[in-house]
Amino acid sequence: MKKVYLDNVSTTRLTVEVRQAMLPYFDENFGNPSCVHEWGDIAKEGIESARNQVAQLIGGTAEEIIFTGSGTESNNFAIKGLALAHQKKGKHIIISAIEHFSVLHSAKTLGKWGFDVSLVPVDKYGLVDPEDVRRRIRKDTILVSIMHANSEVGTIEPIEHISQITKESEVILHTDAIATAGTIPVNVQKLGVDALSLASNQFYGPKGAGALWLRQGVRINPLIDGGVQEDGRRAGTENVPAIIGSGKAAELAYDSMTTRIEHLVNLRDRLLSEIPSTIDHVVITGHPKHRLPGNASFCIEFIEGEAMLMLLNSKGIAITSGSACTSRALKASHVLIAMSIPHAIAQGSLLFGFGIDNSSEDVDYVLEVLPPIVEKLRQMSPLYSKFLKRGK
Amino acid sequence: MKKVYLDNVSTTRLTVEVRQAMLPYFDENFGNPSCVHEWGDIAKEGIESARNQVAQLIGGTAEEIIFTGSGTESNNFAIKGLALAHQKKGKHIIISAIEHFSVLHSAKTLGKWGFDVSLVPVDKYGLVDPEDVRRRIRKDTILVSIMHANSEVGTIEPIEHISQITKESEVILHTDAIATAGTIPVNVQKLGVDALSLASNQFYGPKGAGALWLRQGVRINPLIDGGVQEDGRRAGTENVPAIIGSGKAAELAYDSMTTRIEHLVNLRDRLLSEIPSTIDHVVITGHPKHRLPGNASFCIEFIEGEAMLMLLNSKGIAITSGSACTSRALKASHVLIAMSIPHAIAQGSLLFGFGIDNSSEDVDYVLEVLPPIVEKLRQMSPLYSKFLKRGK
Amino acid sequence: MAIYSERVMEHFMNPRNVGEIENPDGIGEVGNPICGDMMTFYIKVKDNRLDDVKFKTFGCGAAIAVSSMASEMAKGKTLDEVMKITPELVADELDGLPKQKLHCSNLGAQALHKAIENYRENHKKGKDNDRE
Amino acid sequence: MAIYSERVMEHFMNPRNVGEIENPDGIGEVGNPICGDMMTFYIKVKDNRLDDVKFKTFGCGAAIAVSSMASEMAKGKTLDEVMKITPELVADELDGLPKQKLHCSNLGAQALHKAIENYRENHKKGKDNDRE
Ligand SMILES: Cc1ncc(COP(=O)(O)O)c(C=O)c1O
Ligand SMILES: Cc1ncc(COP(=O)(O)O)c(C=O)c1O
Repeated sequence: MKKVYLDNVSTTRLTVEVRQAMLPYFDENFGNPSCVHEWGDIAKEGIESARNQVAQLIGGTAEEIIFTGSGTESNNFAIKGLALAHQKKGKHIIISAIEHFSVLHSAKTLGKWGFDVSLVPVDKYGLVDPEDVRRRIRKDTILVSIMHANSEVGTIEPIEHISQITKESEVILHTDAIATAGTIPVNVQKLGVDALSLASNQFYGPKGAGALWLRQGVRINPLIDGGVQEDGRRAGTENVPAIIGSGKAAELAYDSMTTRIEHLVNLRDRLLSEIPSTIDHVVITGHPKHRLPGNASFCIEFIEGEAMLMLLNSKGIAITSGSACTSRALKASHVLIAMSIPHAIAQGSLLFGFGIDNSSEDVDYVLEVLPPIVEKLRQMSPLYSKFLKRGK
Repeated sequence: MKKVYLDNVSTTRLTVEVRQAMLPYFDENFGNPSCVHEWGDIAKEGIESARNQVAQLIGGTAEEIIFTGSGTESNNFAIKGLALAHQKKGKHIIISAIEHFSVLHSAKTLGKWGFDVSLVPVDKYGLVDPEDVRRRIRKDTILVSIMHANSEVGTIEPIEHISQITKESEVILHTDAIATAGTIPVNVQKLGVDALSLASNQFYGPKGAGALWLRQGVRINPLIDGGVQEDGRRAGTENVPAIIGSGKAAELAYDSMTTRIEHLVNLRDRLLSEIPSTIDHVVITGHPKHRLPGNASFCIEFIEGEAMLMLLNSKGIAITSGSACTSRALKASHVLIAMSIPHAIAQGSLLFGFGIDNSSEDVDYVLEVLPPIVEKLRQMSPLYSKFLKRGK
Repeated sequence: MAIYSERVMEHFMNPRNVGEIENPDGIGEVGNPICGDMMTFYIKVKDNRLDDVKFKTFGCGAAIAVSSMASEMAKGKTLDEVMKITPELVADELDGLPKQKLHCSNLGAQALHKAIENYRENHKKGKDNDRE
Repeated sequence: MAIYSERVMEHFMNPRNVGEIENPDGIGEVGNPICGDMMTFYIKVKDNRLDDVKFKTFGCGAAIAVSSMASEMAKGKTLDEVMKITPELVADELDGLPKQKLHCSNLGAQALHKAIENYRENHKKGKDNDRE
């Protein structure tokens, strides 16, 4: 059976070069970077060169990169660590309504610790209005965190404009760039942010390798206390092979970004235009223009996402959905709901995430396989029969 | 040049089987375990079977295993997560004076958050007296954390006795078993603990793979908030290959524990007896009997550890030291100081950590190489010339 | 799908009794699309037995498999027997469901029971009329 | 060692001027083993110049390399020139030291200066005597 992986939003497959770069560190280069001997030196040199590669990807300096165990950890570290380090100035933070759970729930935890959290809404395209951020900034606001792009609907946020506002108010700005770093150009200076999260498994690097870029001089409290690794800001024996892999993946992403983007945009645009013209009652979610290159997201009306995923999987196609049934919490995606998409429609969420290995044939295959699946499920759907009888 | 790695305390080299088990997960099995498709399924099945392997290693059940990114993270999670989840009952915790920094500094952070931390002393062998724990338990004590063994001096603590006391007082008992799990028999039921930290890179598994075993029914607050991975207790895309590797390493450790221990004890005992008989003015640190099988630790008087490490390294031998100069904080090991070893002597700390790849020839080589190194440094040492002139 | 048993997958891929019944003797509708799943069961009753059962379901794989299995379990049974079909029985017949999907089996049993209650209500009126 | 420059390593592996001087003209002892490092410098002065310098050091690789380099830098220099040897100059000659090891270069310069002060004190007494 044909196999088509179109879930590069959830994670990506390591490129051969990345895997090759990592392998010696599972073998003879297995040392602990903190140690005073040759094995330690080799490991240390490896992670320092990876630090340079990651710094280069986002226009920062090596000393500003703190390696973590995941994008989620980077976000927790940023939100909690920055809030705790600056709480003397105030206890108010601002995030958007469509942040990833790792930001949302970190903010919720801060709420339990006596912080006050304001949510910034988004429009129907998932876009934050910078003026909405400005309106929420108070004397005691210490931190704003707005994601660079939302991976579920692909919308890219106007971080450059938001950073002008946070700079004026001298408030720290963090951005979750996990969906963008390594995929589209990300430059911390241009963005004007103070902290930025990224994760290597989003750009053909390994899992277990996140990073937080933190502008020189910005104080932060560690999330993970212990030894002096990562300059005392993130303790624990470094995951050397994963860090090496993230460095290599960053280098490759930096070098081939333009061609990668072009490739993805072609595939994405075909799907964005052809699915709605092949299947009735489809809503495109996310912004038409300010959009991640590999992201094609839809809601298919009258049917539910998980059932579609399962039938697509039976045809060898892997994608994801923001439906309530695919979430363990059994709630429709907070992102779609924040974009004012009705619950019933949000249930039909489908998210195609193209990657560098995908081809135009993959799009053909989706366009061949998806319509009969939609048809089969609609034939089973009481909502569809009601619609056919009475209209919406 | 001969190369002899004797720093298995800092980290160990992956066995071939472990590496082989991991490789497919860097390749075609690269999926995200949370996803509803074949790639997700394969990854999910992989980590669930690893969970069984790790559970078996320590006599727990798979549902009680929470995978983390390092031993340090497991300790942070346990100390902070348990303290925060049970703070309604009280805000007092007890740890030993020789805990790893990941426990000590987590407790320090709790101190900043309004908790009260008591330290239990150790005797000159590094042993905790359970009665010292009992004496410190108060009405508002919610958590005791005593390490199972100290990797720096090898001393194994009487956790079974301590757990009788914590059970009587209905206080949660956590043990940092990072130096023991996978090395000596560890059974959570026999130990009588409620939570236990372990890390796979201590037993020939990969870095980036720690775990916290948490007894069914014990509440804990997440350290890392976000998605529902690990039953909502540790968010973030799972580091699948590292988890797979930790499972395989756990299985191998479980199956070959007896032969491994025998091998290590032979090497260790030779060094423990022959170094003091070859070199004058040497102190063996740690307990003579209750001792990790691979651990041979000493203080060599009148000279400093880092200088010894560097000269040993120039001969291809890798070991570690608890001297102030090898620590970035430039403080002598808190473990040696807690054992009432004078600062000047603690400066001469040397720690040999044997692993399964070491042989009797490695011991021979150390015994050949170390004495002239000690001699060379003593010839440079003003302390030694003073000693020769006046005695100690 | 790793989270589902083979039987769930089999019923999901090839659901039995999908459709509607024209002029059914009873209809049971449960759930709503906001919560995620919605099921409508149609029944035809003959000699106090379910002569025919059909369903339409909006929902996840488990919801569809549950509907299919529940319809199979109910077909041919007496009304009282069908009222004894519990969520647990449906889930058991499917070789279990993941914890977070157990509510689907509730919906399946509920929808069946509702269809029967609906039939009985209609029928009771009939009976009452008969007695008069 | 990755943390050290090649010159540090070279001086550490082959330290110059290790030893003591019998009847030295000055002795400078700094540091103590509790803090980690201890250095003793011995000097011989001739025509206001350091005719000979020797040291003994208890400490890490950096401490030993610093002692060796400082002794080399001082040898043959006038007393005033030696007093101008700063920790930064020693560290520079070693192609730098890791941040956490910079205190070692302080110790090296201090020990040299102390040895000269010690010589001057002895010598002053001599001079004072001469003048009498
Ligand atoms: C925008 C964003 N933030 C955070 C995360 C969390 O990353 P992880 O699960 O790898 O920790 C993701 C994952 O896809 C993401 O897309
Ligand atoms: C007893 C003990 N606890 C905790 C740790 C920390 O482990 P890691 O640095 O792998 O996170 C170690 C590391 O050697 C250890 O020996």
